[in-house]
Amino acid sequence: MSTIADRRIEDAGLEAGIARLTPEKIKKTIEAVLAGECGARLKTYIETCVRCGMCAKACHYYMSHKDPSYAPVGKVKQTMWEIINKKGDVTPEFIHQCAQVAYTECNLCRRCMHYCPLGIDTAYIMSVVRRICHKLGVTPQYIQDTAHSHSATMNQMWVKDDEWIDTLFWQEDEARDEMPNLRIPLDKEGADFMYSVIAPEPKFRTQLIYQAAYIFNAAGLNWTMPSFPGWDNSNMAMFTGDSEIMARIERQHFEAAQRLRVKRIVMGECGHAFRAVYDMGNRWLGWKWHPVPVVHSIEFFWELLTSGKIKIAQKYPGPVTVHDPCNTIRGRGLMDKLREVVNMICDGIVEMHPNREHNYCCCAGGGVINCGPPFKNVRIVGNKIKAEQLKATGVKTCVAPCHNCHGGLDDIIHKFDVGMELKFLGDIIYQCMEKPEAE
Amino acid sequence: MNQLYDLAVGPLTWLAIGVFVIGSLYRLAAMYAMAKKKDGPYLTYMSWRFSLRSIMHWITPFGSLGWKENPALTIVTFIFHICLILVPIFLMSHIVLWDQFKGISYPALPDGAADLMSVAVILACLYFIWRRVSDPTVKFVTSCQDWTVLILVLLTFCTGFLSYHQIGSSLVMTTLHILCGEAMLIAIPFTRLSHMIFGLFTRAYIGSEFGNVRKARDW
Amino acid sequence: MLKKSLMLLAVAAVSLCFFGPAAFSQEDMKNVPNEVFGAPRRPAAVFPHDAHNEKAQIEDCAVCHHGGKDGKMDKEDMTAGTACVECHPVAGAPGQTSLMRAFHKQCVGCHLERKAGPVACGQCHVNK
Amino acid sequence: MQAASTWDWTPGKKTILEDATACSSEYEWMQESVASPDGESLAAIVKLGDEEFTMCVNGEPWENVFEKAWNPKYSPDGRLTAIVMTDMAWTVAIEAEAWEETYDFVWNTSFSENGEIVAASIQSEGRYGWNVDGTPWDELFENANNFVLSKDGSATAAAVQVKSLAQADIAGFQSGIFSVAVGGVAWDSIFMNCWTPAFDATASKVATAIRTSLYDYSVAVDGKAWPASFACVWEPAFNPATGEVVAPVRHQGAWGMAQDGKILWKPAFFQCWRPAFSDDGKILAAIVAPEYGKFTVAVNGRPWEAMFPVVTDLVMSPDGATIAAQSSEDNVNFRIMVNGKVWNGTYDMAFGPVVGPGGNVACRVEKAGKQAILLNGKAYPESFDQAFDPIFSPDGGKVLIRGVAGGKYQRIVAEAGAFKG
Repeated sequence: MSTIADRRIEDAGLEAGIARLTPEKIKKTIEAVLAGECGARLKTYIETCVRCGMCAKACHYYMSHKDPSYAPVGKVKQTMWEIINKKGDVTPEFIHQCAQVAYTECNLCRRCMHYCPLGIDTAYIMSVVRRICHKLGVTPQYIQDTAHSHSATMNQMWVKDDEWIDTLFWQEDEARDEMPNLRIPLDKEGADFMYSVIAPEPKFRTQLIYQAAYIFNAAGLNWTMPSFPGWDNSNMAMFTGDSEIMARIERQHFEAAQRLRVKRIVMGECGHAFRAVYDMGNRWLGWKWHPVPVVHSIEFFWELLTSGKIKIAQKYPGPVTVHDPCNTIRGRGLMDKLREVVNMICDGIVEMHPNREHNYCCCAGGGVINCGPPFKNVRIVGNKIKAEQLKATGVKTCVAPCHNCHGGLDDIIHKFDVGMELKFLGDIIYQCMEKPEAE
Repeated sequence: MNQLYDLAVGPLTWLAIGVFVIGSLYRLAAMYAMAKKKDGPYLTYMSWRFSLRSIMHWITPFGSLGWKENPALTIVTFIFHICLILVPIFLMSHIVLWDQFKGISYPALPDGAADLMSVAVILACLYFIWRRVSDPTVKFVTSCQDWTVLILVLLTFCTGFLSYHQIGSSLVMTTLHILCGEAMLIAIPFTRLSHMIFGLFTRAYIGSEFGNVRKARDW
Repeated sequence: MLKKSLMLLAVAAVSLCFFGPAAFSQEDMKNVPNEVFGAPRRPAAVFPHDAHNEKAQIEDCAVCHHGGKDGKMDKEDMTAGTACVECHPVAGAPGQTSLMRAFHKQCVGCHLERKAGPVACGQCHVNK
Repeated sequence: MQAASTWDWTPGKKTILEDATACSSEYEWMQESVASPDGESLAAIVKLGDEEFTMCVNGEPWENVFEKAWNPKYSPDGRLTAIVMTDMAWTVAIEAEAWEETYDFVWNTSFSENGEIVAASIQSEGRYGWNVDGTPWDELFENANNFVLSKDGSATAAAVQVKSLAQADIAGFQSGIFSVAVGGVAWDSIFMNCWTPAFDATASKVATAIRTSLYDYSVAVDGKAWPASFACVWEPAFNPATGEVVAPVRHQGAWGMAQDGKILWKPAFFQCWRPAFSDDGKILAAIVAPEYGKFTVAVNGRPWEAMFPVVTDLVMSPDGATIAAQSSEDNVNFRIMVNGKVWNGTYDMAFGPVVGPGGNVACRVEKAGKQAILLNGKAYPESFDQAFDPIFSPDGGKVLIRGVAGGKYQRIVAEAGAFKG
């Protein structure tokens, strides 16, 4: 049996953060967060947890290591219980441990909620720990950098105002080689939907913008993208515990859609962005539901396929397996639509087990992959169970409609020699659809 | 001893029941007030339909992933809780006391059944103790309070069992039994046993979030 | 309290002169008779009538064998010879105290009051 | 939009274009059209051939053709602009004439209220700033965003990055790399973040929302931060009469309004943003949420009774007598609210109310795919496939309606009596 202290990892952000702390500052900050921002939820969760340990099997970290300190309740014990028991009288080194547990050993995937008879939301408790760490300035360097980027540019990757537009023009040009009359309509007031993406798309995965533009043009849709900040739907501030920046990003995103007078927001294949827009940002801003309907790509592709707006010329060969991203499955219940889409575009599905709401996490989400290289190995080794799950399907392709899941799964596929190819829905649809120009 | 018995069966009983009822009501009211003040937005997502849907799944043995994946614990937990609640309420000896002191009477469990159920609670407690000692995950998170409440339940049922079977001094055993039971009642609002008061609400809340907002199962 | 007890004693002493013979007719009694309950779930309560009364210094039958009317107990009214169940039916009804409750109140109530005698279940309902 | 009395205000309908998509040159495609403020012209970007884009105005293309063109906009004084690219260099074309200066990128075309000044954001060799009427800032910055042009167009500002930052240098960022540059000159003071700078009525002072540490938010005026800091702040605004600065602030989990660092509206709202003043500075309105999920408008701190899940597009007449906004539920059931009263109709979309002289309120709305113009809650009988926002005549008595119906682009001057719906 180990504890978090036995696996301390050096990170520039965490080290610099704790170096600035004093016991007084820690106590004051903790008290302020607990008294000012936490209420009955945290209190009942902490008090009524009967320490039964049933949640252990929910967590991929635990299932991979079989170490009690990785069990959800074990993580709470090493962080929040201690904080509350000691009334905030904890050391800077302890805060380092809290940060390491909360930011890098919990994906906030909420799988443990399927294990707790009392319905204790461990992901929420971990979020509170992150909030405290944020308030203490103890956050892993790389994810903090993305939060800074969000604050300064309203996107995750320091993409400047013009670079975004320029990238869209570039992808438009590229795609016109294939579909000469293709357009990425900027700022088209009153369009049926605004398409928003995460900043890694213009930065690294531009082919996804290309593909989306191609699919939307082929389907003859009335769509738009904003030329101004608000185009990025990702939100790492949500994961650092910086609620204020989290909300500022979401306000910008929703106001972009409102300014363009669109009917809906359609989001690319990203999970955490969906969580931020669908479930988190709106609440902090005071909107009970989202002011503009939010549709994830899974659901949107389902609409396009079932309405016949796009048709599949030839299904993607060979059966595939389907990875259920936590934020759109446990977070939005799109498991049936995901399967219907995959069945419409692929030669059948070999299910992983467990699946749907019970699926194991990719171990990248919740900001964990964004904490960067120092924590990469722990994250990969901590998801052996997922690699085994993938392997057991025996198929060569895994459909994962989420950026973070791609990152996490890609890593374990390499580490554990799973020999599997990862695909976005958009990849397959673009590849297999009937292409108007091809005729 | 008679005097202690008198105290236990008289004033202390009322004290225990009073603390349990008023304490529970107070804690519920205080928690609700706190929820309204500080978790107000979250309360607005509460839904009867999804609350009940979630509760129904979780009070069904093997009705959720957690139960399915922990079969032994599930069986023991359900037997434990059912017996723990039914025996004190429907045990003839307890009803007789209600009858004697308050003239309240209602049908009782057959003695044999009640005896068996008490044994089940005792065995369940022993299982829990074994788990807390031998399962590293549980051991890792077990604290003093977990032992206290577990021992309290075990002692209450052991002394009850011994009194019924008239092993040892009847008066001493019965008095001990009553005192333990009262301690347990008093502990409910102020220890982990408060999951008895709050459990349904935490379940209902997460059921509402999953059903109402996330459109997904939470079991 | 003392005054009341003295009064009671006086009444008991006077009563004894009149009703003494009837009281002594139960010399063989070892248990509270429980046949009337049909299938009793506990052994009959141990109750050596004479020894108990001697030890408890009860001489007035009416202390236990009380009478009553309209649901009100009447300690003046001596009812020895009348079966308890005649006034206290096995199944209690509104305004009537059930037989079991009557027994429990009678015995345990008195024991608690006097701080003497068995009070816990197993002390009277002794398993064979 | 500033209406001119020189425009044709004769009531009645005029069909400007029989075919709104007509163009005398053959084109591959035509993009979304824009209507001139006076309604006499309709323009759209057309693609004439490979790397040949231009504007087509009332069926006639500009003589100049560009490799790319985007963001067509009419200035308030009726000049048509577009951002265009030639030989990989970007600039702004105004009435077919491009600025001589070109840049690596141009975006965010902006106008003074009277339309005389045209400005745009520029990037040149990785440096950022404003260009006003063809003249760039003397100094450009490593990054600039949150661009703002004063109402009169005389001054420009933006949040600018004044220090370089190494990759993932979180300490560097937290020590501050942003400031506000006014007219290309950055303040001496540096903050972690600067957002939503705003000019005062005389275009001589700038206030901006700032973050001084990961958790301390405040407002800086001309580079000087308020002494007080808050849990969060939104966009500041100058009182046009007194020069005081207000900003929505978050304190102990609730939103209120602060003025020069002191609480003006007690923080009791779930949300508070978009502060707006009347010209005399006596009326301050903002969008607020008195309860979770229930939004409305608060005037001098007092919320209207009517509350809706979403409220946007707060506008106020200069005298402050008329305050309007629109509400919606799940992005449908749009309603218009004026001074706390809610108009009867509900719509699939509303495009923001417009307040005219005399306190009349007009709004473009959409229902079942058809757009219509409302005046004080009543609809003009004709509906359009595509309409543009209504414009009031200078006296406020008439409304200029512009729209495309049945393929025809029409210009209608409607008197108040014509709105019967």
